[in-house]
Parts: sequence; C-alpha cells; structure tokens
Amino acid sequence: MARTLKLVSGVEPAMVWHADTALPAGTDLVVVPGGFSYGDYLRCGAIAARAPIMDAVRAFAAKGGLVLGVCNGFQILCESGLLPGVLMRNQQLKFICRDVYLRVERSDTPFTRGYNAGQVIRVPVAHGEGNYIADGETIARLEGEGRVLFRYSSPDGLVDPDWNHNGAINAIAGIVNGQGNVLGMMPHPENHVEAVIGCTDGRGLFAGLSDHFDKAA
Amino acid sequence: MAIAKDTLLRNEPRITPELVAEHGLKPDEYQRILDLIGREPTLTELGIFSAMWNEHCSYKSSKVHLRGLPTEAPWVIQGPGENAGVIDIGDGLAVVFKMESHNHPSFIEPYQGATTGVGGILRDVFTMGARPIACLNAISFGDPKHPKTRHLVSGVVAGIGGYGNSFGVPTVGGQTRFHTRYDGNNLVNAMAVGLARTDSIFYAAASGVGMPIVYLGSKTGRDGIHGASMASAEFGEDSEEKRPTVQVGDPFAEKLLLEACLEIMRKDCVIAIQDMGAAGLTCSAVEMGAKGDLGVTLDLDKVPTRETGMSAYEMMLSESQERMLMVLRPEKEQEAEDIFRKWGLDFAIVGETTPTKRFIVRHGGDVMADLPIKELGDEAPVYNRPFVESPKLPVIHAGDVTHPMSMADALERLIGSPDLCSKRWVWEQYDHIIGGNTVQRPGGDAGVVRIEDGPKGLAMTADVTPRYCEADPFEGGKQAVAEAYRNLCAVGALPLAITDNLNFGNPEKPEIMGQFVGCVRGIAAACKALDFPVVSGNVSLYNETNGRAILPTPTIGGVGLLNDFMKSMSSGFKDSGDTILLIGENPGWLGQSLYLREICGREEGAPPPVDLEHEKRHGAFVRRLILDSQVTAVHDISDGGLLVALAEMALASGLGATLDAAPAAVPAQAFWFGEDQARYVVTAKAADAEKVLAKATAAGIPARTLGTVGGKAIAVKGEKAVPLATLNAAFEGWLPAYMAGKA
Amino acid sequence: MKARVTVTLKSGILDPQGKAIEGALRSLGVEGVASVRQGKVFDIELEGTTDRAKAEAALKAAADKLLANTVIENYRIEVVG
Amino acid sequence: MKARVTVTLKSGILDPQGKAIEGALRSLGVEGVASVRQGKVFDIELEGTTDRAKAEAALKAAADKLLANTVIENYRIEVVG
Ligand SMILES: Nc1ncnc2c1ncn2[C@@H]1O[C@H](COP(=O)(O)OP(=O)(O)O)[C@@H](O)[C@H]1O
Ligand SMILES: [Mg+2]
Repeated sequence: MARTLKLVSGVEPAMVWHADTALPAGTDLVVVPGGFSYGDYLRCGAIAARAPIMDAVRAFAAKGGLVLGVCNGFQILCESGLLPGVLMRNQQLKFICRDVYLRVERSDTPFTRGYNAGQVIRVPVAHGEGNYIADGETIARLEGEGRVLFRYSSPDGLVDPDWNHNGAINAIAGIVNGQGNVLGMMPHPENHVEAVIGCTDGRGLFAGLSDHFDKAA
Repeated sequence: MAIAKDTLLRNEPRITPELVAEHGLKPDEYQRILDLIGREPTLTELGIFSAMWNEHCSYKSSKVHLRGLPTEAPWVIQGPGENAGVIDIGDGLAVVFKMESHNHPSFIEPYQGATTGVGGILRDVFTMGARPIACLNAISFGDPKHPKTRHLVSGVVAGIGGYGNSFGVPTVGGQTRFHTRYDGNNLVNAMAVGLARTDSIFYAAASGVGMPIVYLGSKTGRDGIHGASMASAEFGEDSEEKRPTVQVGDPFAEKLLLEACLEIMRKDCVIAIQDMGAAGLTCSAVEMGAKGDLGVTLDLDKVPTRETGMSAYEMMLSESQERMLMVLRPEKEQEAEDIFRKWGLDFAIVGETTPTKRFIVRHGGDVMADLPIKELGDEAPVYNRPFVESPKLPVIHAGDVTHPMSMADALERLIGSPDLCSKRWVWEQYDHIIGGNTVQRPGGDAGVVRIEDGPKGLAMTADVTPRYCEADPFEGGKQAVAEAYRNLCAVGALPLAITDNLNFGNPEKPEIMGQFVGCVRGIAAACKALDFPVVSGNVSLYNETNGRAILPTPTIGGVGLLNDFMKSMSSGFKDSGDTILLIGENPGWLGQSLYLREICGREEGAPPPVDLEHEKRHGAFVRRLILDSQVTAVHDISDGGLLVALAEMALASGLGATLDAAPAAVPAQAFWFGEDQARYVVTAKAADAEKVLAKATAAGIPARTLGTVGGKAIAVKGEKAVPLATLNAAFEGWLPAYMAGKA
Repeated sequence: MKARVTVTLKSGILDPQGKAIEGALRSLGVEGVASVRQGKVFDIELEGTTDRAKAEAALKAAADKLLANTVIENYRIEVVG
Repeated sequence: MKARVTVTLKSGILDPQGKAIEGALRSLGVEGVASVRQGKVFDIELEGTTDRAKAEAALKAAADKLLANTVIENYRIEVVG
C-alpha cells in the first residue's frame, strides 16, 4: 500500500503506530491498509478498531478528512463505527485470494473520479471475512443514497451470484459513509497498479485521489 | 555443584528400562549415556538426551549419507547446519531458505499441525536475519477414497493458509499429491524464503563467556511435550489414543516476534540467535553453547511460563511456539529489552554462557541437569544402518501397452485426475499476492517474486515424483532435482540452490534405508551435475503406519534468480498463430507414467531415466531463448507428458492448439503421454520459429515443431478434438467437487 | 472470580457458519437438525475483586467495548463464582 | 427441541485469541482481567423428536464428529427443552 501511494502520488506516506494518539500535521488522507491486525482474532478488525489512534482517525473523518480502508482496513472502519454494517465470513467459509471484477457505481466522488460510472475493473481480493452484511434499513439507505461505490460483477458488469465470491448482500464490495469522505472496500486496488504485477485497473482510485488533492490545493 | 551419583531429585522417579524405552532410547543408547556421564541420569537429563538423540535432532540414521550431498558453490554463503541456508544474489543481498516437515502433528491435528509447521519454518528463516518474502508447501495425502483424506486436506490447507495469510507472507507455489500409501501418514512440507543483507546474517553459535542468554517471545506451556520423540516413532493402532498435547500456532505473536527480532538485529544487539523448534529450550540452548565451544547454565525459575507448576523436565521439552533464544551484547541489553516490550513480547534473562563446556539446568534451587555440552550433540549415536538396494524394475516397452480408450478421452480423464487436476482450490486459500511483489502466482511452473523494487526477481518451486522414487530411488532422486531445475528454467530463472525435505519410512528396515540411500545418491548426482547445491534440509523418517511406509518422498525446494523480473516467462499460450515447439527428445517412456496408472490401471515398470547432461543443456538453451525474447510461452513437461503439458498451456490462456500427428516411429500414446525427461514446450512467433530451430540445431539440441496455437480445442491431427471447455471442466472440477463430497 | 460471557448472533442476522454446519451435520447423518447458530463464549477470570456487582459492571464494559459487536450480536453475562 | 453445545479449549492448550483479547481489554481500561479463554457455542434446533435421550445421542454424535475438535477441545451438551 505504501509503495502504491508513493508510486501514484509521488508523495511518501507517513506510517502511524497503533498506540499513537495523533495523526501527523497536514494529513490529507488516512489509509487503513489490509493485513490481519491482531491476527484477526475475535472478529476481523475488532481489536484494531479500538486502538488509541482510531480516536484521532474518527476526529479527522468528522472534520471531513478523507479516509480509505482496504480489506482489513474496511473491517476496522466498520468495527470502529465509521461505516455501518459488518463483514462476516465468506459464504463458502474459506479464505479466497483471486482476481475479481468490480463495477464502479459512480464517478462523482473523490475516490472514484478516476473511473467512469459503470466501468468494470479487475482487482484482487484476499480475505476470509468479506461478506458484507447490514440490516435491511441500512442497506436500503446505502442504496438509496448511492453510497455503494463498488459491486462484485462479471467482466461485463453483470451483478450475479456466480460473480459474488463471498456472498455479500447486493454484491457490495465498497461503501462510503453519509458524508462521502470515508470509503471502505474489501478488494485491493493497490495491488493492481503495475502491468508487470497483474494489471493497472486499481490505479484509477489513487490517481483520482491525487487529482482531487491537486485540484483542492 | 555437580549431581552426586545417587541423588534422587524432587519428584523425579528412578530411571527404569521402561522409562528409557518410553523415551525412544534403545538399551545400547542408554548404556552410552551411562558411560558418558558415569552415573544414572536424572529424569530431566533423560529427557534432554531423548530430545538430542532422537532421529529428528541427531540425524543419526541419515547423517552418514547426507555427507555425500554437494553443499558448496561460489554463491553459497551458508550451507546445511544452520537454521536455514543462505545464498548470495548480488547487490549485497542474500536469500535465506529452508523446507521442513510437520507430518506427524498434521496427521493428529491437521489445522494446528500445518499451522505450526509454517510458523516453525518462518522462524528458521527470520532467525538468520532475513525478512520472509514467500512460502511454498508440498503436501501429500492418502487415497481420496480413504475416509480421513478429505478432513486432512481441508484442515492442512486451512492451517497453512491460516498461518501464512495472517503472518503476511505470500504463498506462491507448491505441490499437492494423493496416493494410498499416505493413508495413515500425510505429509506437510513447508518452505520459507527470506531476504537479508549479506553483511547482517545471524548465526546460532554463542561467543564470549558470561554473556546473558535471553528468552524471547511467547510463554512456555506444556505444548507438544515429546513432539520431537513422536516425530521419530512409527504410528501403531493406538496412535489415536496417544495424543500428545497439541501445539497451537499464534501467527500474530510471530509477526511481532519477526519485527522485534529484525529491529534488535538492526540495532546490533545480537551475538547469537536460535529459534526454539523441536524440543525447544533443550536443542536451542545446547546448540548455541556447543557451536560456540562454550558451556551454558540455565535458570528455569526465570523462564516465562503460561501454566503453573511446570517441572524442569516439562520446561526443557516443551515445544511451545513463537519463542527464541539469544545471546545479546551485554551493553545493549536494555535497548533490546525495550524493543521487545514495545512489541508486547516476553523478555527474560534465563542463563549465561560459561567456560566449562557443561550444560547445567537449575530449577527451584536444585541442579536438575549437569551434562557435557559437546557430547550431547557430537556423541549422539550415528548409525550406518544396513540397507538393500531396491530391485530394478523391467522397462515397459511402449509397443506392449494396450490402450483402453481414445487419446481424446485419455486426455480428458488425465487432466481431471487427482494428481494432475488444478490445485486452485488449494492455492486460492493462500494469500499469494500480499506484499505486492508476486510476479507469477501459483498455477505456473514456478512462483516468481520481485526483489524489493526490482529489477531482480526470485523464482521458486517444490517438486518430487514419489512413484519414480519408489520404482528406482536413484533415478527418482535425480528426477526430483531435475524437475525443480526445469521449473526454474521454464520461467527464465538461473537455478541457484535447493533445500531438501527427505520423507521416508522406518530406517531400521533395510529396504527403506535402501530407498533413502538411493534417493540421496540420486539427489547428490543431480546437484553436482547441475551446479545446484543443497544449502539446507530436513529429514523425516518413520512415516509408517502398521508397518506400511509412505512412498519415498524427497521433496526438493529450488530457488533461482532472474536478473530482470520483467523477463519472467509464463506457461500460458499468448497468441493465435504462434508456433509450438518441443525441446528435448521424445522416445515415449510409459513406465511409471500417469497414463499407465490412470488409464491402463498399471502402476508398473522402471521410471524414465534422467540424463543430467541433457537437463543442463536444455535448461540453459531455454533460458537463453527467454533472455533473447525469442519465445512467447514456456512450460516444462513432467507428470502426464506432452499432451497434458500442452493442455495446461491452453487452459492457462483460453487458446487451443492444432497439432501434427505423432511421428510414425513412436506409438502415438507414448509420444503424447510418455514421461521422458529434460523436455520443454515453447511457443514462438511464427517468424521466430525457424530461428529457434536453427539455434537448436547449432547447439545440438533436439527440437521439433508440434503445431500452432489457436482455436478453442486441443486438436491432434487424426484424433477427435477436445474442446477447451470440456478440458477445463475436468481440470477445475475434480478438487472442488471432491472437497464438497461430490466426487 | 470466574465468569462466562456468551455472545450470540441476533436473530435475523444471517449466519453462514451455522448454515454450513447444519448442512455438514446432515451429510454426516446426524438426524433431526433443523437449524444451527454459532456463537462465542469467553471464560474470564477476574482478580482483585470479590464484589459481584463490580465484577458484573467490568464484564458489561468488556462486552460492550469489545467482546460483542452489538450491531449484530447479543451477549449474556454469568458470574460463576 | 432446543439444545446448546458449548465447546471450550482443553486446559493447557494455548489460546492465542484469548491472549490477544486479554491484552486488548486491559488497554481498553477494563480492570481486573486475569485471563480470557475463548470458546464456541452452537444453538441447535432439533425436529422430529421429543425423546431427550435420543436427542442427546444425536448431539453427542454431532459434537464428536464435527462441532468439537476433541484433540484439543472439550464440549458440553445441554438440552434446554
Ligand atoms: N499446495 C500448493 N500450494 C501452492 N501451490 C500449489 C500447491 N499445489 C500445487 N500448486 C501449484 O499448482 C501448479 C501445478 O503444480 P504441479 O503439478 O506440481 O506443477 P509442476 O508439474 O510444474 O511441478 C503449480 O504452479 C504449483 O505451484
Ligand atoms: Mg512444471
């Protein structure tokens, strides 16, 4: 993740220790990366969501700062209350590492401005608990407010159970909060930014963010 | 304060012949102990001897033969004998790697057994100062129809994934096989590969007298007591009952341990380091002292424990995971301790080095053990066990084989057979992309990872064909090395070195010992001829249940270097119209082939001979073609033969192939399904094909055109074409269906 | 003091593990299984307190803050002595 | 008929999850936690039988075959009616 941020934005990201209580001054994007925090014991992301640094992340998000959580980072954001819902075990109860296709639902957000609405991208997933679930009301609100940014689909954009590898409700792969400044997603766009490593479909997310900050500056 | 001749220590029983036997020591071995120390050992001492002198730690049956393996080359920094082997890859970087078995624990508790196997091998690698960058695993299970097999596959795969995924290292390759001879003894061989700086590699030998010995990591519990002795004993009917305390892995603790170890190594705090593996504290402390020509005194009252009332015996034999022993620079002790506390790990000074060359263990005010430290290792029994060579099997002539079905049906059947089918169900449960450096994922010939930011890349593979080893141990040993070599060449890597994991039955049986000796000699011959030295390894014997041994399974883990990872070659066809070429001779060897076994129902004959000179020349030729960008895809030919290799290339790409008929001189089935060695399939742009053929002629290497890439089927002239969709269903279908209970 | 906190999924929340176990039990020939729901138990030892009410308060804090995800899970505390 | 099967780790078997939770509770300021061990519960509904003994036998089979890993875990069955 750190490598991707640098590769796409040209800016070296700062690492923050879980027990710290403040974010570096001038932070414009907080990324909560993947990676089995605390062995994913108890529930994925549950222990990390309660780390001291998360209060600072919450405060940053409350002020409108952009937060991106990928994989375990998505789980942490849900557990910490920044995003609604939970990520349950994959439907087949197995860890799955493979490339999946995502339909980008909107392009008018800082996270997805590098894509076109309806575009299908190929990125890998690597998780055992990525099955997004929330109560009916929450799902209705997410859908009604257009807060689902990524959905598992077929290579030509069809949303279909065969292409929803973990069984998530409505094939949800990534959502934003009500203010639209916190994104959580299970797939790993940061792993598909170099042609030699797979493909470059994930680049759009980071390039879009970079663009967003350039415009804002 | 030595132990007097007749002291009976607190709560320790007298040593009886039964107790000696329970510790896996033979009467003459016990006599050796008596002679060595001049008195009856305490129970703790008996435990220490049993741990040090069992097969697992002492290599007593294998040592004399392992000496024959070539272990040197200009690029070898550290050969066998340390926690892992180390090779130089230039730019001040070293690759540290090793493979190790966790067979018995994985049979008793597949998930935890596999998990702790992965944890142990990762520790071996980062103990040397390397950051793990990839894992592989070679796993063998019994007959799919055996009632336990499905449960074992499911547990082992989940366990390997469970640990590696959580620890955060990609698993990029391996091998998965089935055979009824593994019914009661499945094999789990785990390999880890790490990256270090050549100027900061750490070793186990202590130095300096009066140096603090530090215990790091997780607390000690009663886990796996007798694990190492168990790994050296045959299973009987009652093994289900004799369940020892199972070790449980804690990948999160290990991740912390890794970061803490690398940090204190960077800060130059470490003189010597040794992970606690089999027989934990005993083996690690003795090795540190003995290698440094020093004595060691341990004070067990200082050892962090998880349970109350642990005896000296239990502490010395515990196999609790995620623990390390270190000798620190005294002036850096505080700094090291602070680092460990920061990572939330236990840190305790549990002893010191002494000039006496004695291994002294104190507990609760008593001396529980006082033994000569060098002799504990050096005087371990060494056996040159009697062995008989396996009888040579007859060569099966292709013309004498009758063929029960069409080529098309045979291909479909073979590609969907347990050994040849896709292992996607397995490797999709392993995170093979974490770290963002995986250039070639599982499913090809070798896994390839980028080294740091490039341009170098590392290729790795794990191979062995046990049925060849059974039929002819010497040729089988050669073949395992040759196949690893081939898989590395096929992705364009220069093969550098191997680790071996030698899994066999009971060495006290001359036939089994004969298999062992034959395979080791074969491996040695191949390593010598291919400039492919052995830098680390592991021996697992006594893999028998009720007197039936596993197939001899010397797994070879090979590592190779790509100077430019962007040039790594993959096996899938690339473009319609590319010409398909065969490199190597194809006389059509059917003995011990999967065709003969799966299609004709005959597991028979001598296995294909391996011409090491051909392997070397054909491998170099293929690497050259890749470097010169004259080929578009490369795949080596192994199990299943030529047509299976072609089908795999097609399935990896979705592009079919149109193939000429087999030459008249060779029976068609033998041509397409024979398992001759030293062969590759390559594809080239039509315009380059002639150049490749000319180059081969000039180099004296057999090469011929086979056909053209294109279409949606494998179409051999004069045979029924097999649609890729049909092949794909068979290839991808079997394992998921089997695991779902439907096959 | 010893206590057990039992965490179970709220009804209406899908339980993929429970479902899978249900199916597996049926295929193992265990008869009459209508449904399975999986939950967690935490056996907790408390020290330094003999006051039951205090212990229960501490356990409630533990459950609310960490052991249960109250969006999808219920919990129950028993102090067993 | 309803039943609960509670599966707990045998004593002496390491519980990494419990250990991590223990540490997390402490750093969350939950006081007095000496140790945590995590286990599982299965809430099972049985149909087609009203015979308690039969139900218990079926549950025992379920626990032995699937719910518990008897190498490292113990289980307890309660039929709750
Ligand atoms: N247990 C495993 N773990 C990871 N990858 C595996 C495993 N088993 C098989 N594979 C992958 O499946 C592919 C086919 O394996 P195999 O038939 O052994 O290949 P080869 O004949 O080239 O040695 C390889 O890419 C291998 O890495
Ligand atoms: Mg191969």
